[in-house]
Amino acid sequence: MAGSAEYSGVDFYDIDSLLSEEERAVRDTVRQWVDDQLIPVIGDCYIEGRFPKQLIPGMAELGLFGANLPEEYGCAGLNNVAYGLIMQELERGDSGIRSFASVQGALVMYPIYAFGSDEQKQHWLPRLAQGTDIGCFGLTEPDYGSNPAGMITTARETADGWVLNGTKMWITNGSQATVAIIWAKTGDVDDSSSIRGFIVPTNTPGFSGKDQKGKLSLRASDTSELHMQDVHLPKDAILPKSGGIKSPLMCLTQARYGIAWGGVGAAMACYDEARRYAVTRVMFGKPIGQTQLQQERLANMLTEITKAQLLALQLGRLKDQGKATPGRVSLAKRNNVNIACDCAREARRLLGANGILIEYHSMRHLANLESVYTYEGTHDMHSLILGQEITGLPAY
Amino acid sequence: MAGSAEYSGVDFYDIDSLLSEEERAVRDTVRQWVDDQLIPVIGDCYIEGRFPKQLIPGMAELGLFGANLPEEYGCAGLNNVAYGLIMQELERGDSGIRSFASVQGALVMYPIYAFGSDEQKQHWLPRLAQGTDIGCFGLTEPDYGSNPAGMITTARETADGWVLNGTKMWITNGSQATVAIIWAKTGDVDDSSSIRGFIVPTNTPGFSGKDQKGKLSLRASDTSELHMQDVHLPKDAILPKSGGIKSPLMCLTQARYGIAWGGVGAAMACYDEARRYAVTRVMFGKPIGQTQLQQERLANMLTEITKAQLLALQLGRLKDQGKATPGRVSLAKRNNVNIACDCAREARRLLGANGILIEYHSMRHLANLESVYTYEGTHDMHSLILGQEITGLPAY
Amino acid sequence: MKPLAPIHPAPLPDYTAVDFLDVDSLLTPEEKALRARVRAWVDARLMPIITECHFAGRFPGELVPEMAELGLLGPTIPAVYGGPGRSGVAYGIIMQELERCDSGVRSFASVQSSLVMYPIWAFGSEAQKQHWLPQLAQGTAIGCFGLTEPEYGSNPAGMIVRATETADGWLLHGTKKWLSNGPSATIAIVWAKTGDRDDAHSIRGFIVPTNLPGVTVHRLDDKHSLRVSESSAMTFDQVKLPKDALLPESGGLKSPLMCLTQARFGIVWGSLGAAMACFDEALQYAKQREMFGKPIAQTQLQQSRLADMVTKITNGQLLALQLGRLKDLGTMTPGQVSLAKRYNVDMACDVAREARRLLGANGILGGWHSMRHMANLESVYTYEGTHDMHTLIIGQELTGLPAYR
Amino acid sequence: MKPLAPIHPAPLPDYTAVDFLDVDSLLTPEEKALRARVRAWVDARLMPIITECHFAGRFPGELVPEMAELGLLGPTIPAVYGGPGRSGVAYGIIMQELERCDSGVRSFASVQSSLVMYPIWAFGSEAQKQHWLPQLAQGTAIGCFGLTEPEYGSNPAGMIVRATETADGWLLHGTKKWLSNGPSATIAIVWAKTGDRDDAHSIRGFIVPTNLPGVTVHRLDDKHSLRVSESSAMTFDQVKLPKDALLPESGGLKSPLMCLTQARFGIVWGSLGAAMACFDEALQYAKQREMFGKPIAQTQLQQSRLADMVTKITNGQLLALQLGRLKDLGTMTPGQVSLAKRYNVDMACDVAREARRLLGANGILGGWHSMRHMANLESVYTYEGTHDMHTLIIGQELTGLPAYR
Repeated sequence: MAGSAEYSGVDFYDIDSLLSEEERAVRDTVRQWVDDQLIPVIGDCYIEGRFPKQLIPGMAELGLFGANLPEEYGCAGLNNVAYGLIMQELERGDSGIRSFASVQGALVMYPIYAFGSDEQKQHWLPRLAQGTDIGCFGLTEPDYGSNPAGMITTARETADGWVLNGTKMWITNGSQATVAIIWAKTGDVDDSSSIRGFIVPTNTPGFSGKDQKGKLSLRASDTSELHMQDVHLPKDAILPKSGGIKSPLMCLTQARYGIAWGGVGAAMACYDEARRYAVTRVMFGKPIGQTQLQQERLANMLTEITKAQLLALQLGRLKDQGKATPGRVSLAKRNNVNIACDCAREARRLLGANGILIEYHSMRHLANLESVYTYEGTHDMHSLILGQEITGLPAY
Repeated sequence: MAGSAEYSGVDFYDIDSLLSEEERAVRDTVRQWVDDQLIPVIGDCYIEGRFPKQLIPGMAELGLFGANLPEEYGCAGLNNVAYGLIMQELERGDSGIRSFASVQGALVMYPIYAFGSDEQKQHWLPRLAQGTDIGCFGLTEPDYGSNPAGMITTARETADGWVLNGTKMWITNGSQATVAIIWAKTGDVDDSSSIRGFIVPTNTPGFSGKDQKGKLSLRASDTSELHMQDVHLPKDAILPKSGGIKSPLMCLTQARYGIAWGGVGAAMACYDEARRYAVTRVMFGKPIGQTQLQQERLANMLTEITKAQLLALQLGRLKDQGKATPGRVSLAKRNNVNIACDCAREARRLLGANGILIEYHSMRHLANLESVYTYEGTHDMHSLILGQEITGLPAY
Repeated sequence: MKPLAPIHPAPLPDYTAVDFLDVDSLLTPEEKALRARVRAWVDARLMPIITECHFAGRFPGELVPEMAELGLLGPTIPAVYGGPGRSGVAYGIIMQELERCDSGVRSFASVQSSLVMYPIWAFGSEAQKQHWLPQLAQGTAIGCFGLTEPEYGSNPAGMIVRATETADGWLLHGTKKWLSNGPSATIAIVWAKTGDRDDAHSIRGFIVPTNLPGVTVHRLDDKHSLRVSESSAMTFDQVKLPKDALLPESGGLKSPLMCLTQARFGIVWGSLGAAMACFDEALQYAKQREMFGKPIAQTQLQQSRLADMVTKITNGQLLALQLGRLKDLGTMTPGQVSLAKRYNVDMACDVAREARRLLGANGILGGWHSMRHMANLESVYTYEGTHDMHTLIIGQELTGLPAYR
Repeated sequence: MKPLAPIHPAPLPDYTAVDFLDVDSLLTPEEKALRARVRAWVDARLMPIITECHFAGRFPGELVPEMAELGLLGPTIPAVYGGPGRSGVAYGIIMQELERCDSGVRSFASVQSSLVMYPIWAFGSEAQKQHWLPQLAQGTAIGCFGLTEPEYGSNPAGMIVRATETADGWLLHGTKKWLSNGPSATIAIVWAKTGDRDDAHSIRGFIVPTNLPGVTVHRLDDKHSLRVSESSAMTFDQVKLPKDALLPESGGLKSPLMCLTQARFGIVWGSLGAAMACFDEALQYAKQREMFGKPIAQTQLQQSRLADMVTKITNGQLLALQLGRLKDLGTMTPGQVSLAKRYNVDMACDVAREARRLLGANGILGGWHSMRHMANLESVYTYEGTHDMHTLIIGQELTGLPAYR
């Protein structure tokens, strides 16, 4: 392995032997696509703060959007482990690309699939799977980050439909989306049980979005604010089976599941880069990989990655059995993103001065992962979700 | 679970579903035995610095010695996962008891099984399995801890056998053993390829052992020095298939494997104690388990334990497939003991002032695990073993 | 099997106190002289017996007269009450040198000085001061401090021990826990509510001779930690106290907390001494111990350990000294004491653990000191305000917002 | 979709420098006055433009004259050479205040002062000092420092850049990397071997005008870190230098290492400034930001973050000041500088990361400063001796044994 040019993954505990033929095939296909299509352009996209739109058709062709949803809706119908491996490989390239796929699949297609009418599913899912429509997910508001139940966006029922008013923030894909899943209160502002989901074409009058500029993280991904002023929607814009804060939280559980895998991919990318550098960079007449301090760095990274891989896989198997409880998902999201942050930082440091240049990947991952650490439930929120599950006592 | 009296293990990721009926049955049997036989006496044994000899017959009856060796030699013939679960449960009680079983099985019975003649196997293995003979393992020397290849103990061949001279240190079970596996150089002091193993009855003239007193750790386990002055042995005392430093290192790999599981058991015991205490101990009018700081402690412990369980299990499955390479064993020993040390420390701290009293278990584990951190390859040595495997470059 | 002589670890050179950033240049000649005197006494009298005392769980009471003669009991108490009237920094230096040997010995001096003599000096009547302080300074009387109760550790305001005023004095009833020095104590400073169960303002301090009827001391043995210190619980069964048992100037929870601030200050310095002892042991061992044909001190991993240790100790030294100077200026705040107690004890726990690990297998033997310190410091981490409580004290001072519950 | 006004984060109060342990009481009125002057200038001139400069990757060269006027360039250079002749502590304070805004700005001043003016002052001829120091102090000349080479980072002794003596001067040939200020530099202080490839004793310093034929500057753009600082590589293709380009008093690797010691001293203070900026931002944000109906500053987890930050910063403040006092006493050793550089930069990295995290999603936006500091400090962690190299420098000082290879 040492020194070879091609990325070949990290598998110290023969975890491949726990994957099916199909799962490995999916993983290898996406890995190859990332090598061929994403890696060559990601550096420039990141520096310029630009999402590589041109890659969307290729991703759709590979069936990466909503890959764990049924084929009858034009999706790949993969199991959750294969889906997780897709997220792992995409984030090996860049967290922003994985975020794009997460939003499209887990936060837009999933709620339509889970809470939508047959008509809605038939209409939207194939278009979203093909990437002809791009979706975004409107839940978070400026003053209600960790506490979405407090949202103040409202949906007022009228004779012929609904009128939405409010502002959403931190919306990935927001500015390029053709459709948005918006969560709003249909009752009193303090009645979180009245929260419902709505399918909102972004060209509806009164709906506007704007990119948040000046990001130091996820620069190859679009993050936007959405503003809704008297947005009139037909009756059938509502997701009929959605109800209460529980519905958007179910979407977040889907997305967090993918993030648990994505974190592993980012950590693998950093470890691989650090290892290659360590065995080739010569200082004091020998490779720095031969010094105890750098070997300790690498040993710690490999250990954390191996454990994170096993966590993600077991979580995936549980998910396929319907046993991926929110607490279990929280544990893996919290751990895997946290160790990815640490691996990225240690890899950056092993790379020395070169580590701050864009041609190396670790510091880009380091910066990206700070967003991942915070979104979809901050690290601290997951501590408290786990804490409540352990003790039965809430401490928010 | 919260507050319930009976220890019920820790399994947040439904890892039980990955175990066979038999594996779970073995685990539950040992767990029950530890609750009934060991827990009630361990506190006094620890304070008095006494190994609970009286438990040996019971352990033998359960087949805990060399449990992964074939039945034809009077052993349980279990797979390596079941064997690992035994170590986990024993160390949930006390690292000293697990150490006793590790030495008997992995460091005495295994080398006889792996390097011994048929006669030696037939003679010794059943007696050791039944606990009618107790064994110890003589490799480490005062000045050659992490570097056993440097040993200076010699075995000189004579007309009618062998003469051993030298001193061994840190020998678990040393003072009560009826038989010792002694590693010595049959050639020059700088020729580590001449290292061979010998079966030495401890009542052989010239052989003496003495307990190392004043231990602050593993107080319920005997640790001894062995001294050999012109110890005459018959020709057939040698383990015929042993040869070079590789042979004792193979034994260490067996023992380290068991330690990787044992560390999980100790961590589970500490977590369980801390969780029970947190939900029942009231301060400022509510359980301390309802404060964010203690929930973070518990969440971190549960996360580390879950990962360590998955590591141990995957390593066990690999071992049953003959794929548990020394590097893979090093990763699990290093990680699982390290997180056990941290869990024990955090649990001790959550227990507050009460945590320093013997009636609580966490601080006993904390002290024990410091020995486990160091023996069978220190944490740092495993960093460098992994580092070499990663980089292909030695940095000892 | 016949016995044989134990293989002893290579003897290490005498203790050398690390001073990487020339912090000594900030000390006065008097402070350095005092430190040298105490260090010499510790080397001569305490170090030779400490391991045996630890395993036996015995406090070396026979040395109390010498400690008194050296002025180690109530160092800051003015001469008029039989004390040496030393500065806060001098007091800190004494605690550093005592804990360099063992936290339990330092705890004895802390309790006598900060939790018994200080409250009598700060809250006592002239008669009480005249009567008790000289005896306590001479060590002819030993004191202990009763604040914590079984169910009220971090939250002493909740205490349930009660002192009811009677015609001719007070009736004291209830149970206190975690009283160091209890078994050998002549008197206990006991904090009790004189009013309602929920009225923390009614908390007052009392001087309680331990030989009074109704006072029972329960030793807490079988400890993993502070085995040299005598921990105890104390029950008061309708104990009759004279009127003048009350510390007249004491009032409310504030009074015992003022005592804790004094004790915590001593811990800031003491834990530093323990860390310095572990570092010195680890450094000397690393230079002597050879593996793979060279001293382990020449490997990157052990040098990394040592560099981390010396950095933390240097931080602790500068924190302790600045805190001491502020104390002597009279501007030291409880929050500042919390910061230093929290950091110094935490860093000492880490230094002791890493030293233990550098010592390898030998590190678990009683002949070496680091693991004893490591075990002792776990108590120090918890007592006089747990690490977490100090986190929240600092947090409140920074944010103005309480987050205890 | 039509645009709409961005939602701005709630504006925070002005910068308040944290001083939990009254370290200010150890500063002179002059030192405090200097600090106030620099801080006010940073607030007025640098803070308003720094985010834009960072994203644009632009060094605000237009402010150099003002920096010179404030005496921020070569603060310790004596007046006879046009410098303000300030103390080491004063120099540190300046670096602290500059890096409170941005590490790149501080780097500019560090290079000019410690790596260009210092070597001319320490190793230069009287003529060189008279000619260059005043221009550099006034900022009419900008300097850079050429020591590191592409293949020789932590091991400068291995350098291959060579200066061959000729009849009428020197011929300089080779490539240097990581020269801050390179693109705008008038001169470069270049270190080259005048003897054999393996003769580190033959290393000498040269003053090289960057407009000489054969000198080429390559900008290093597309950086994640220190985007405000102009990094570069420089190639010297048989560059002809006059005899008097040589720094006559320079000799051996010791000379450039002396320069690095000066620069590292500045980093000790600078990183502290960055950490203080992040802490202040986090604290103010935590008090304003409400979640679940109360300020996040009232949650235990965020108070724990803040308590850890303020503790590390207090350690850093005491380390920096004691180091500065030793520097002004003339007793400061390189090992002591290594300890403080290693700790302060490492703690600043941690403080910046935790501040970023406390800021939540807002923390990734350029309008907030902590994440910019977090990215900058990764360079600081690596340059002027990586964290690991300082580990081994300290280790060697403690053990007497080198473990670099």
